[in-house]
Amino acid sequence: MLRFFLSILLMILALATQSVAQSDPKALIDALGKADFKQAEDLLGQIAASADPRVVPALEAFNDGDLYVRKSDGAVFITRASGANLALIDPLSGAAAGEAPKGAMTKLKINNSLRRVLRSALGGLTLLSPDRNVRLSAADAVLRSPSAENLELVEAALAKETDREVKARMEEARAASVLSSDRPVDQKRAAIETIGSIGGRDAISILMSASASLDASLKPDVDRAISKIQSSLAFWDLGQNVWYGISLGSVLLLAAIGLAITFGVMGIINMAHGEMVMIGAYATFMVQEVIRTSAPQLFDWSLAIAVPVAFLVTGAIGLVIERGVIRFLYGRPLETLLATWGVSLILQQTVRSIFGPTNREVGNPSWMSGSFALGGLSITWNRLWIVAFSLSIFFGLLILMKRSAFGLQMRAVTQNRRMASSMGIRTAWVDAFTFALGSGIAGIAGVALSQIDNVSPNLGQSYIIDSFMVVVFGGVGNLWGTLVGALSLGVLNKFLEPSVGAVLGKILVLVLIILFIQKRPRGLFALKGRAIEA
Amino acid sequence: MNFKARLGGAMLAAIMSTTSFHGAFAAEDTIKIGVLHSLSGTMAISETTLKDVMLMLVEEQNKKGGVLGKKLEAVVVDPASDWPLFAEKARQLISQDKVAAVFGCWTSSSRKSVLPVFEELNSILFYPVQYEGEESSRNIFYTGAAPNQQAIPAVDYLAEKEGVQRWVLAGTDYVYPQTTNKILKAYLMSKGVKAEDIMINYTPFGHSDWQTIVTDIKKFGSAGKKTAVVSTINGDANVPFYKELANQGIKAEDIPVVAFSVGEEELAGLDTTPLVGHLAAWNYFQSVDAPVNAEFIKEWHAFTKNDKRVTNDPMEAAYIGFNAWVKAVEAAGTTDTDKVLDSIIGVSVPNLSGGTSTVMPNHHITKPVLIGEIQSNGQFEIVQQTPSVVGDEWSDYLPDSKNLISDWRKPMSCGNFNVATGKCGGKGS
Amino acid sequence: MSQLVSETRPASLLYLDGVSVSFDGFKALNSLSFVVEPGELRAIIGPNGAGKTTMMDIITGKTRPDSGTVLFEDTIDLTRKDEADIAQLGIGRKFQKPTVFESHTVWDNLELALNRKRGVFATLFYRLTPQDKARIDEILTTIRLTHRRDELAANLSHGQKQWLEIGMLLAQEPKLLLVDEPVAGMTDAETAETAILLREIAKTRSVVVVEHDMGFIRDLGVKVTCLAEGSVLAEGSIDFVSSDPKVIENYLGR
Amino acid sequence: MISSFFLRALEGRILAAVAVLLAVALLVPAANLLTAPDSALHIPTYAVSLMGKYLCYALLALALDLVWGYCGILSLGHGAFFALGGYAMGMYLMRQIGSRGVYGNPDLPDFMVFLNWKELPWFWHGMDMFWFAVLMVLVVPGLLAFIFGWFAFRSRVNGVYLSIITQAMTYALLLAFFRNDMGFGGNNGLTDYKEILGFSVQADGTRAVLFALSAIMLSLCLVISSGIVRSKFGKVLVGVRDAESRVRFLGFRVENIKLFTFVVSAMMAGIAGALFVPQVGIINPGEFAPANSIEVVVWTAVGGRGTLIGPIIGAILVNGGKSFFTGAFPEAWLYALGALFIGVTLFLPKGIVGTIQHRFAGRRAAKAADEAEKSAADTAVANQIQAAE
Repeated sequence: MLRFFLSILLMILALATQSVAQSDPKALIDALGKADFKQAEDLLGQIAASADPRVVPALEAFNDGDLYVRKSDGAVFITRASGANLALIDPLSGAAAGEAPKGAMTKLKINNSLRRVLRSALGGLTLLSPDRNVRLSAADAVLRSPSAENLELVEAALAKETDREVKARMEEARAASVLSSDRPVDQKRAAIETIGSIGGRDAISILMSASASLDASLKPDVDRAISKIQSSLAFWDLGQNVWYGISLGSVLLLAAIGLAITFGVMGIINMAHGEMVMIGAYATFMVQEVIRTSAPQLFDWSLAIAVPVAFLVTGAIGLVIERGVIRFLYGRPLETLLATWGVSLILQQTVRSIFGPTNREVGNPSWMSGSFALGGLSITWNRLWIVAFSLSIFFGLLILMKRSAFGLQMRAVTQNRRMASSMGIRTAWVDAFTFALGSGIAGIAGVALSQIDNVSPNLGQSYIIDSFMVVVFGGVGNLWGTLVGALSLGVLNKFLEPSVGAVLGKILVLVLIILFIQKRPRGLFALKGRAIEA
Repeated sequence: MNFKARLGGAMLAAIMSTTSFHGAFAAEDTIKIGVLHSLSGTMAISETTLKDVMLMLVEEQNKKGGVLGKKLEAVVVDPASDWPLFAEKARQLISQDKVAAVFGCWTSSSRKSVLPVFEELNSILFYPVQYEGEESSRNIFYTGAAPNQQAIPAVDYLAEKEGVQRWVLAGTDYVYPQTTNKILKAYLMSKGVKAEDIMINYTPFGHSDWQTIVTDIKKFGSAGKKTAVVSTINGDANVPFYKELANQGIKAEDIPVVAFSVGEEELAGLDTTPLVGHLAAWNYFQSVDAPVNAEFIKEWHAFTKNDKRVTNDPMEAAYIGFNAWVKAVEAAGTTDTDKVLDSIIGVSVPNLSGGTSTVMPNHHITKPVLIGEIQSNGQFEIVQQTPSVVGDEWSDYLPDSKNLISDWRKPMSCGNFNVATGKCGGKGS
Repeated sequence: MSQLVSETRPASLLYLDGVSVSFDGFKALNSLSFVVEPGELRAIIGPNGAGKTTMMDIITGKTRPDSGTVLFEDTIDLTRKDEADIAQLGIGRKFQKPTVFESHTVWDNLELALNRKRGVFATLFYRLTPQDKARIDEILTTIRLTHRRDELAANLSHGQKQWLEIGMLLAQEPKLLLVDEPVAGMTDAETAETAILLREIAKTRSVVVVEHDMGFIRDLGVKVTCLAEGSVLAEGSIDFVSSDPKVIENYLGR
Repeated sequence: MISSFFLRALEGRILAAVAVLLAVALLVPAANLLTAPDSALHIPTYAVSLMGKYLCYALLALALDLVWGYCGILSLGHGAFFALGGYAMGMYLMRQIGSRGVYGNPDLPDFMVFLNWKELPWFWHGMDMFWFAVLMVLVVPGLLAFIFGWFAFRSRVNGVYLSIITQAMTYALLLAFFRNDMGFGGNNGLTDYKEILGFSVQADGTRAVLFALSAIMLSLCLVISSGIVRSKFGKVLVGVRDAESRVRFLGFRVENIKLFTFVVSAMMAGIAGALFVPQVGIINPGEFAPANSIEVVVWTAVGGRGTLIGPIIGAILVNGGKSFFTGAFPEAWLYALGALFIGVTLFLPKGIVGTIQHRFAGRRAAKAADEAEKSAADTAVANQIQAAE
């Protein structure tokens, strides 16, 4: 009985969707208000087929979750938040249609399948937009979710297109659409050629998904295109791995570089180093928090502001630690380990008490989001910036150590304390500022690491062991060693990972470091000679 | 002699410290319950919230007059994310503080560590976190999701609603992902998915460099079939994972990721704009549209004095567990473990998604499975809700446990009854 | 040079020929050749960086030469042995900075140095025999520390530490003793005392002394070798060496 | 020979400490088993296993002190030896579960069943025999220490470098044992034991015996350590700590001395782990965490390194404090521990026992120095007289 009613109901619904199909876009959009995900997909197909550019704002609003249906009459509106109420906008004309309380409206839900259909529909509908960039991204959208319905739209747009880049992209989009249409075999063969020339994984993906529905005679063409792409990818994969290694290495370098000063130069086994990194990340969070509440337009500058802030905050903390604890422990390196471990516990718990134990959100500025292609390499902006950032810190530090008066004093004190002090250098302050410098640099590293990792009280602990490995592997007291150590460990890790997995890869790297230290007990770039052991 | 006195003093201090410190303050007419969640160490990030929820629930219950006419008193201890310490603290709560029941643990390791203690001292533990199943103890109630209350419905959703044909099972290398992925693989293959369409990948705890793996996922996803990632990646590693996904431009429309360990709390540390559309499967989302949930969120914000604090699934599980215990104690008229164990089976309490949850004889509960998509505000949009599902302790998709059932009612009273041999005790050979 | 070698070769206790070593490009020893005869007391002088300590490092196995021959008793190739082997062969070494076991008593320091079996289990179950006791007492007398035998070595004066270290070398019963700046930081009285001590010791074994203190070397009155920039500059009596123009330019100064 | 070794070991303080430990080994179980629960003398079972745990930690700290306090090797990886000993015992206990596991599989532990393993991995064979397991408790940590030390000491890896690579070692083991494919139960580790040598691990009697055994093993190891430290070998050991090159130039093979000590210490740590596991009921990779090993260093430092009783007292005090704080003031525990680390290094560099000893020794030394001076003066006078004559 129930089933009977259900089927009747379904039939009515089907009829309803059928009937609106003939009517205008307004009715189609209103029908979205009552449709479930599956029906909405059909409706979107019809809206797209209508090729009526007036529906674009409504579809965009749908994608952004701004499309609401009024509970009282089932009318669909684009909405904007307006205090506690929603400002209503007519989905087609764009005219204001008053306000309504939130409770009176229901948001139109959207899921991934719908988002896909929307992307394709919007792509098709905006191919003729006067804005070049919109056309370009429309062509992209069509390329990524090709559908036969879009084919004619693409071709129409292509005929009118004058911009070279957009035109090329549209050609590709057209080719992708051709593959999923019922065009003749020779057109498809040409399309395969075009797609094949794009290269990259996306092209393989398009070809593979189309291949199931293609005519058997085209199979060799598809295979040839794919194998051609794959052979060039194999080459690029190697480069990609090197890049990943360098980028991992630069993260290690960032984490280790402050330690290269406090541990490498001063000989303090600074277990609180990781916490300095963590505090630097929290400083970034605080800066962003202030910017969010008081000056949102500055958000893209947040990291630039956070760098000095983090440096000063962690540098100051480092200064306090050195004056309060470490200065009593010079010449007893193993005991600095214990004391700084204690410091790290206290810092961790303090941060936990202030900020809570959970992760804090640190946003990516727009210039650090997304990726770009370099040949066959896909390079993400945030990684690129981190590589650049860590290298500039490294070289900045190198110049500071080698060229500045402070660097000279620092080296003098670490090499021969008594001599330095008899030459009028205030060794105590040089010690304090050297430690502050190492801590400050750790803080800066925290700013960068906040972009790729959790900002939580545990952040520091996850880097401390790796940092020590890098410094020891590279050779204590040698900045270049730290650089080479970090990069080679990064690359090694990334070359091991694909074959043995991430876990075993990490274990192997550790074992290799242990064995390496046997061979060269003082690291990669150790100073040789008798002076060291004295 | 000096030494002897000192050693004696140390021993005494040790005993003193562990014998009921709270006892001194406990009034006669309270019922004590233990709260066993890490407040420091690596797990504090997740567990501290649950401690707060328990304190809130106790406070609310006391406002309503307590239980059996007595006030409740929460005894909070910190096992510091240290598994042997969990066992020690459990023992302390039960034998020194004489708590009536304990609410606690997060990781499976911590639960495994305390399980023998609860069985030995015959007390009750309410465990509020989703887990891998394959366990049923007389003294433990599992109010989080078993794999069939989370993983399987999520996979079904992806296969049916999104037409996914190729699966990446990515997880942190520990028991929950390993078991869940074993179950999922068996399940998917029983649905006709070929072995080459399943990729399994494990990473260490706290893994932060996801470049290679995300690339591998991309590679795996470019085979022309709709691909999805089923993520059992543990807490801390998620943030860098999602950041890498977003940066490499993997959108939910192309390769959706469904996660079982990512809830509102984890998203709070992320800018979710690039993640919109990725999924999570839970039995509760903060965005659930139900009056009882609205009420709960209001209380939570008032209790924590912070209206930005989110709620999440383990909190609901703690809520259900606590209320079920209260109801069972009132039905039994005592907090005596054996009586409560009898009276709690079949107890139904409201859950936060608007329905009710019932404690089943296998010590798991019934609850609906919700699939949600991440929104740009850090919340989930619920895209599917199933009817209530009974938590299945022994998976039907693992060869060694498919014949096992658990029923703690008399006369069976068995956690691993083998329906094939008709005997209690696993294989029963 | 080769003439010298062929002359002394049959009787040499220690024989270095063409020994070179460099650290990070710096040539610490440059084709150094040097011979010590049995029972000889020899002094070595030279400016800082002349390679004196490096030479000792090479003889005692701490540093390996890049090239060259180092023979002990004409047959034993020292470049293939490590410190412990070389010490057991009978070469003792006193460091520039007095190095004794500060948290042990004077007595224990000497007990450890006694030339007895040095294996793990031999030392674990070692018991002090009357002979060993007598030997230690004897050394204590020689180094004039009998009255401080139960004192921690840390509490000794600088000069006493130097003596204790020499005493430990005696306990080792070496055939060859290398002594690096034994009188640095000593009072004049202590210096004179030390010269007597070393001459006494040299009666029964070969001793090589590295020293800056020309007065002390004059006191010793033995053959002197002057090193500079890693090779031998001059060799002979103190008067002969100190009048050599090269030595004056390089070391003594004008 | 051997008897003189032990006679020397049992001198003074050590004898007193051993007496105390043996008394504790006898009295605590008695107070637990023989008294009525409401009697004033009664010690609850809970406290017995807790103290048993402390004693295991004390043994671990003693083991570390042998290498750190006496030989100058600061091992940041001693937790690894402890954990390996624990795993060896845990494997035995797992095998004793037999078919009482949840799946009732007589051959495979539960975690292997649900990960679909078909047969026991080779390294689990023999672990069902107690004698073999006990052997492994000694052999596995000892072997690891031997291999590690063989390489490290031969290539003269020293000081900070050695500390860092011991940390790398335990960290690598942590990652390895976390892997489920290793066959040690992944992060859950080994747990839910039923019985040991046929006695239920949960019975009060078994717990009391385990406690007594911990106390006895601790005193035995204390005596052995004391024997080592007081022998000529022990003096060489301290020599290695204070002036390694001098020891070398005296003709001792420093690498063998270190290796022997490191292996003995690792075995003691293994014993501690093996006694720890049945008393707390679980062993998992968390024990390999570098932070745990660092904590051991603190116990030793607090009690006083380079004294044998110090680490025992340190371990008991710090862990007692931990039990207290994590119960009474959960939020304050890390502050307290952190402050302890800093305070001890700054104000008590010799630790509690070391400081007390030093003060006594100081008084004695002052007296001795007085006398020495007097006698020196006497000699000087005598010399002058001689010279005058």
